[in-house]
Amino acid sequence: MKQALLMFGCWLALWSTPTVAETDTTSSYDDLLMALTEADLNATQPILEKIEATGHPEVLSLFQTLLDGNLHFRKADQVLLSIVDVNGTDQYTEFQSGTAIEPLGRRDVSKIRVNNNLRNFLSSAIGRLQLRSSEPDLRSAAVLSLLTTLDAATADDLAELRREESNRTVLSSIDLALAMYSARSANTVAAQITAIDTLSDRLQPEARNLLFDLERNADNPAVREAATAALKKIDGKVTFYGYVDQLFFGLSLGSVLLLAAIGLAITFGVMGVINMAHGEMLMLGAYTTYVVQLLMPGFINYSLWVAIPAAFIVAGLFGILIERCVIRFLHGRPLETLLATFGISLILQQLVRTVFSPLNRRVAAPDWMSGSLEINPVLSLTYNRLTILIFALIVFVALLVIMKKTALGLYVRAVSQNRDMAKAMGIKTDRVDALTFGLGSGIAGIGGVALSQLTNVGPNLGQAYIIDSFMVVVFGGVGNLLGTLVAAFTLGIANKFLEPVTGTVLASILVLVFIILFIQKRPKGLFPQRGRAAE
Amino acid sequence: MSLLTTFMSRRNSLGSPVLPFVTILMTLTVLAAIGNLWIPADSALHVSTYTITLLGKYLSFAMLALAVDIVWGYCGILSLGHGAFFALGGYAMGMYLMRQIGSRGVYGDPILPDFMVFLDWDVLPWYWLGMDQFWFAMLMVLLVPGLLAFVFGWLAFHSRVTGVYLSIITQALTYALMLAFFRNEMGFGGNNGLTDFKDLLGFSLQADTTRVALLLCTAGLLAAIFMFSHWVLKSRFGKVIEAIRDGEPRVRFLGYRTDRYKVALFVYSAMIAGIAGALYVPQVGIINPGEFAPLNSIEIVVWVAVGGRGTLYGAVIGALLVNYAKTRFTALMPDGWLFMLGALFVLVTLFLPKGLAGVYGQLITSWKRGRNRDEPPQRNQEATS
Amino acid sequence: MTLKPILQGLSFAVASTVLSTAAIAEDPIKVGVLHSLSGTMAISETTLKDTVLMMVEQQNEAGGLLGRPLEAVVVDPASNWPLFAEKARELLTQEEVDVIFGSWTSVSRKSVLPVLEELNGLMFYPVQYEGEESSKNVFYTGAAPNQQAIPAVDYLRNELGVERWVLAGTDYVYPRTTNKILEAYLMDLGVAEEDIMINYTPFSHSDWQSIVSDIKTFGSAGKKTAVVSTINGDANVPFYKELGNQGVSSADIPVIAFSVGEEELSGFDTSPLVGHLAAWNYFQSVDADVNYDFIDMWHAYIGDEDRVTNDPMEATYIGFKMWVQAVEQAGTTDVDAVEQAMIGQTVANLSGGTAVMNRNHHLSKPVLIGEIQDDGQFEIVWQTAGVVPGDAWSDYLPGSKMLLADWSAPLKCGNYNTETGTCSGTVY
Amino acid sequence: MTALSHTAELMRRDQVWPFLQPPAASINVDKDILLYIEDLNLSFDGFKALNNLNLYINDGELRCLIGANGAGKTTLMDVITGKTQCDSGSVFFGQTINLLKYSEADIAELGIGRKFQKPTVFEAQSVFDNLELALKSNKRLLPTLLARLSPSEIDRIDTVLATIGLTDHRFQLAGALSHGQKQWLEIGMLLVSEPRLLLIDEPVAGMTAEETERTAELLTSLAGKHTVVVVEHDMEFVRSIARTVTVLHQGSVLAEGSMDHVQNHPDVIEVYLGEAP
Repeated sequence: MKQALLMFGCWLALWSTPTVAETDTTSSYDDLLMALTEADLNATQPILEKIEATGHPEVLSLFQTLLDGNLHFRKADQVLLSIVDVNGTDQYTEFQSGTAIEPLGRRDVSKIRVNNNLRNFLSSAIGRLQLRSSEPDLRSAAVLSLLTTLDAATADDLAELRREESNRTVLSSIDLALAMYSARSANTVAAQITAIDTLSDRLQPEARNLLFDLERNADNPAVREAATAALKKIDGKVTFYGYVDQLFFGLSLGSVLLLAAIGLAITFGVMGVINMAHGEMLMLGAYTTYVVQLLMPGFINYSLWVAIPAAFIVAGLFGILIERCVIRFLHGRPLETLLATFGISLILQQLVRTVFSPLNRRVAAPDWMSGSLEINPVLSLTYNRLTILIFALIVFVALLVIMKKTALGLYVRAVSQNRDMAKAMGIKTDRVDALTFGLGSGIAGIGGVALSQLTNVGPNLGQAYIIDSFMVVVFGGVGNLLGTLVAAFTLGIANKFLEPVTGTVLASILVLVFIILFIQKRPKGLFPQRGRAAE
Repeated sequence: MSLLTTFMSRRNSLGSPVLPFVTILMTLTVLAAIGNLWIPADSALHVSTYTITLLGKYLSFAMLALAVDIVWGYCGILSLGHGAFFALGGYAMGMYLMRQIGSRGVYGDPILPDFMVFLDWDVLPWYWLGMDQFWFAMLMVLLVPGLLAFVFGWLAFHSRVTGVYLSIITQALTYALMLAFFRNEMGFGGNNGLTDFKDLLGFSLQADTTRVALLLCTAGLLAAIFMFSHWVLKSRFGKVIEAIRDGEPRVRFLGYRTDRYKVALFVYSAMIAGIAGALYVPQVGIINPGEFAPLNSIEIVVWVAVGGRGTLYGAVIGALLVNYAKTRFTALMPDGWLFMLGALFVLVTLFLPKGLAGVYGQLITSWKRGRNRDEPPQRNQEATS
Repeated sequence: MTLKPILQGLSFAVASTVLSTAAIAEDPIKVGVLHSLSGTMAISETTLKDTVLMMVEQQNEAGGLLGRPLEAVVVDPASNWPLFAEKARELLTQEEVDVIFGSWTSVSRKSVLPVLEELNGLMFYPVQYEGEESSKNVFYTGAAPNQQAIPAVDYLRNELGVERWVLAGTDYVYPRTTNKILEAYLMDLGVAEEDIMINYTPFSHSDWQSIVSDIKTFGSAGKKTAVVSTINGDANVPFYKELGNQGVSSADIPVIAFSVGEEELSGFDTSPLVGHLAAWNYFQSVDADVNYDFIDMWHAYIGDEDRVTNDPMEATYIGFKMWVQAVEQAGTTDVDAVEQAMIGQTVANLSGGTAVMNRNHHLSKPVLIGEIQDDGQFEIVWQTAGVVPGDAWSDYLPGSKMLLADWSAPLKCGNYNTETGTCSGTVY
Repeated sequence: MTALSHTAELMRRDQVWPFLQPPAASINVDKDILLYIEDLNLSFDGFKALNNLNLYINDGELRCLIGANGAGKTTLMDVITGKTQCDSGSVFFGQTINLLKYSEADIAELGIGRKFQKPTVFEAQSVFDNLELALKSNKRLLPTLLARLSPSEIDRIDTVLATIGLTDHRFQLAGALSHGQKQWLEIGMLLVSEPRLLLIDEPVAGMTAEETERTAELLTSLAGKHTVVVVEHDMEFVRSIARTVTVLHQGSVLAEGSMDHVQNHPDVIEVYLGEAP
């Protein structure tokens, strides 16, 4: 690492005086590239260091290609190739000349391998190359990558950079780096304590580790005391954010439960069908997402927008089919619907196994759902969880609107409360039944789209959620959408707050026992349906 | 028996299914036993040990189906958690069998089962004490499921939890137990469960004679439980139970404390399930938390539905048939048997709401109607929540 | 009267077996395939069923075995453990197969074991497992803990300088054992207790938020941290997705897995996971002609260029080849003769070396460490110089240190206690 | 059955199940009043189903309760039999037994029988079994399990079967009976249980004129030995049996007295204006 920093220094020097003889570097650069194709993993890093030192304009692109794992060479003549996967087909390009060539067999090319150490080196080298990049994020990341390894020279450089810097994030990163430097190696105790004071506002684990170190090993007791005080301050915040984190985890788990259960709240809750095939509706939704992504390979980022309506339609149609062919003959015999739908769930699982193979299918995450929203160094909310949380709420509200404000919703409620009366009023109960079941299944399909972003897309997907779904609906009170919402989030949060105390398995067991006892206390769930219809 | 027959002759115009059932069951098993032990292997009449173990398994399942039918078919309590009682009975038997291994385990520890040596346990947990005594283990086979059923039933029926709510919390019960038994800290062998059994009461479990004895024992107990259950359900107690199924509030107004009746029946059923589990384990050679899986419990209900709930022989036939179909299908078409099984469930619910026993009952009724025009048709009764 | 259908069914079953044995004239050698095709394990095991069928087909094209054709008998134990025992009995007594290739989970193997020993069957078990077992009737062609876990930890320590360890696993016997072995091993190497975090989760665990966050916290203490994952099957996808989303990159906290192979990775987008590790005895990316031949054969058989190969497939391949050689050497399919012929059998493995069947029924295999790439493949970053012989009994567990398995004459014992000089367990 | 043998029965049970012992129940009717209902209040979601209701039923009388739909008749019966909990007020059976503390089954065992508005017989069981279930007997688990019908019990059932005219249908499933026959069966179930107090909700709905007449005869004959409270809409029927009539309106008593008295009561006329009769 030290060596790398030396290089970094050199490189800064190179940057400021770009007048080195071009021919020299070019030739050695080519030699180094040749050496790269011959080196084994342990010998690669020194070569890369030399390549970085050449300051050749292609270095950044070379490192980037290497980091992405796209750099290969032709076995015959050791010419570097970049092989990039574009929409499922490999495109071969000669790296230096940039000319596209015909694809080669896998026995004719060999990959330039990188391991984690090299990857670390490459990303920090790229960081260094980007310290003066025009992107503030890259600059900030570059500074942060230097936190624990600052020496006097680089610290001076950073101080220099700070003067020219205007972006606040980058400034804050530089301040942190400088504060850590002075806390560690400032000349006076006062300067050290001032720096520690600055650090006490920071939540970066590196700063915390440094303070730990100072608390234990600093020579001066005043410094040790300052470190203890700073740590206490930081720990208080960390604990607080820990709770916030847990709350978010709980909400997120709750949103998953909600998405899994909300379709069931319609088919089971409103129609009274004990729908054991509900899980398979989730599964169909997830598989629809997979198929949609297959059909539009270049547009992964938009695929979910297509998948949501598609999943709704596919699962909904399956639901209507099931209702028309089986469930309508079982009205008023709720426990028998359990058996029939159990059979259907077996059939659907095996169908998927036959059509798509028993293996899990790969569903890609769109870019806007990967990564996380970093609120501070100890609290970051992952985008996919955040998206799913919001999505669950939107689906819930939409369903609530359908049930409360539309004619369909009115009919559904009418039929569920008094079928004969509704029939007498001229409501086509058959159609309403089919549509309701279709709606419930369709919503489950949408839930499946969300689940495809979190878990396996395979034939067993449905079974993993069916029990949880029933628990949520029953806990919330059958026939009550709001109950389902409250139940999902309650169980999610309870689970997540229990988990650190009891461990994962015990937490699930405790939640189940809690549900069992709760049902004793309130045999009709959180929000029992009133009136004779509930009997 | 005489008591039963007098009972029948007076009350049940259709005739009692008890005698034919017991006769057929015992004849078949005895024939199978003879076929296995005394007829030479090259004879066409020889019954292979494979068939014997298979029959033993089917009959244990039949007993389990009987247990579910007693609560569901007769009392309308749809338990989706009967697998839990079955598995608890099985674990009690498994613990006894584990202790019988003694120092013949792979680590040769005279007291601790292999998996405990494996996990560095020093002493036997308290709940394993006494399990080396056969009588004690058998007591536990009855008591553990019975006690769980009592506590659970007392809570649930006392608070008048009914219908789907009850079904779902029974499911929660077995699911929670499954998670618990999967934990290695529980001291029941975790996911691997209990296996590698050697002998039962000193008889090697791998000997054909032991297997046949187990089969006969299972058949005998099934017959005994069948007869006893028949007697119970035809007594006034049974009438109260059926009345609870059809109108629990009304029964309360007649002065019966229905919750106690339901608890008693539930405990009885759980104990039968426990016995079934205890018979199942030595015959298949393993007990593992997978038996607690909620899907297993649903499957039991399906057997009963296929056979016909509300008739004891229907439950038995359903269990035998579905399991036989599973055995055949998994071998005949390994890739497609789930289609067949799924379709079977759907078709039975749609077209045979009273199961196969219902078809039989209808045949009998129409035959009788042909002879006696006065007899009104048997109504299809809804026995659900 | 009421039992009539069952009677009919039984007589049908008997009749059909009689017919099927009588109808075949040339008397094939039967190969039983005991892999779940439905239920939770179907996802992993179906591939192995296809592999065995492919090997049988290939062997038949090459003229069969001992001049007789091979016939595969496939049954579905449906991920149900007692059913494994039942189906094994069916294969051995009804179908009269000469060898079984099957099982994935330890519990299914444990369930089958008594049946195999009772009926003196022969089974090849192709999956990495916790060890602590050696049966006369089973050949273990997957890795024992010393062929995966220990070299993996050595790699992390020596090459990546890892000082803090998270041992995360699914709560069942394989992770428990592996983690116990690793804990003992790390303590021996002087790792402090507070630098080891052990975590168990249930099967199919899907909500990894808290655990990943804990790992992040544990890993932010300034020392290089790595996760040794024995997380099983289904639970891996949500685990890795959560890792990717919470930004745990391989550069910060590398995760090395023992149960994640190409097939598991084919189920999701691996780009956020590039650089995380796995330890196996085979990777599809192995650069060897024999491997390319195998991949081509697989693709031709399955008719799908995108299907991957993985370690248990290689183990099945080696097991099958060895069995064929052993049968040829013994000149019969008789289990006892084949069992003795198996010991010392060598087969070219797919990574360019040679697999040897040892006297404890375990293989000698190379150990490979691979890094996950964005195409779902592994980049091999390290491998042992030679092959490592599999240990049936771990040297790091107090209960099994003194145990030894040796199935060659004169010992012929799967768990011989070197301290007391006795052979416990099943005695033959 | 006499009070003595009743007590003896209780005593015997005490020996077997001391911990399950029911509260010692002897009904004190020294003041000739069997049922005291005082200040009863009950509201469902703001709707006052019972509103400061006060009602006294004399021992051995036949009382008719009339009132429009929603007047609180059925709700009152629900409260008396323990089906519904009231918000406030008291219900005493005799002078000492506070009914509000008992469960449905206990109340039934104390001797309060009820016939529901909608006939609720056990359709899957035979007429005979229905009556057997209702028989006055020890209703604990073990006695029920071991119960054999004694000759006197069979006689009792046969007598009731004759009374309700279902002798020929004794082994028929109750579900196969006509609506009127079900009504009779339910009355029969009340009779075999020999209650002290009979609460009868709309007994003649769905009966022919002839059957109605027989019901009236039956109920009249019951009074004296038993106390009977009848809820009915059929005014002709009420007129034919009633000695005392209580009119309920919006959860409280509007008027009470003989049929003629209440028919001419100004409040009743006001409430029933335009309604028959």
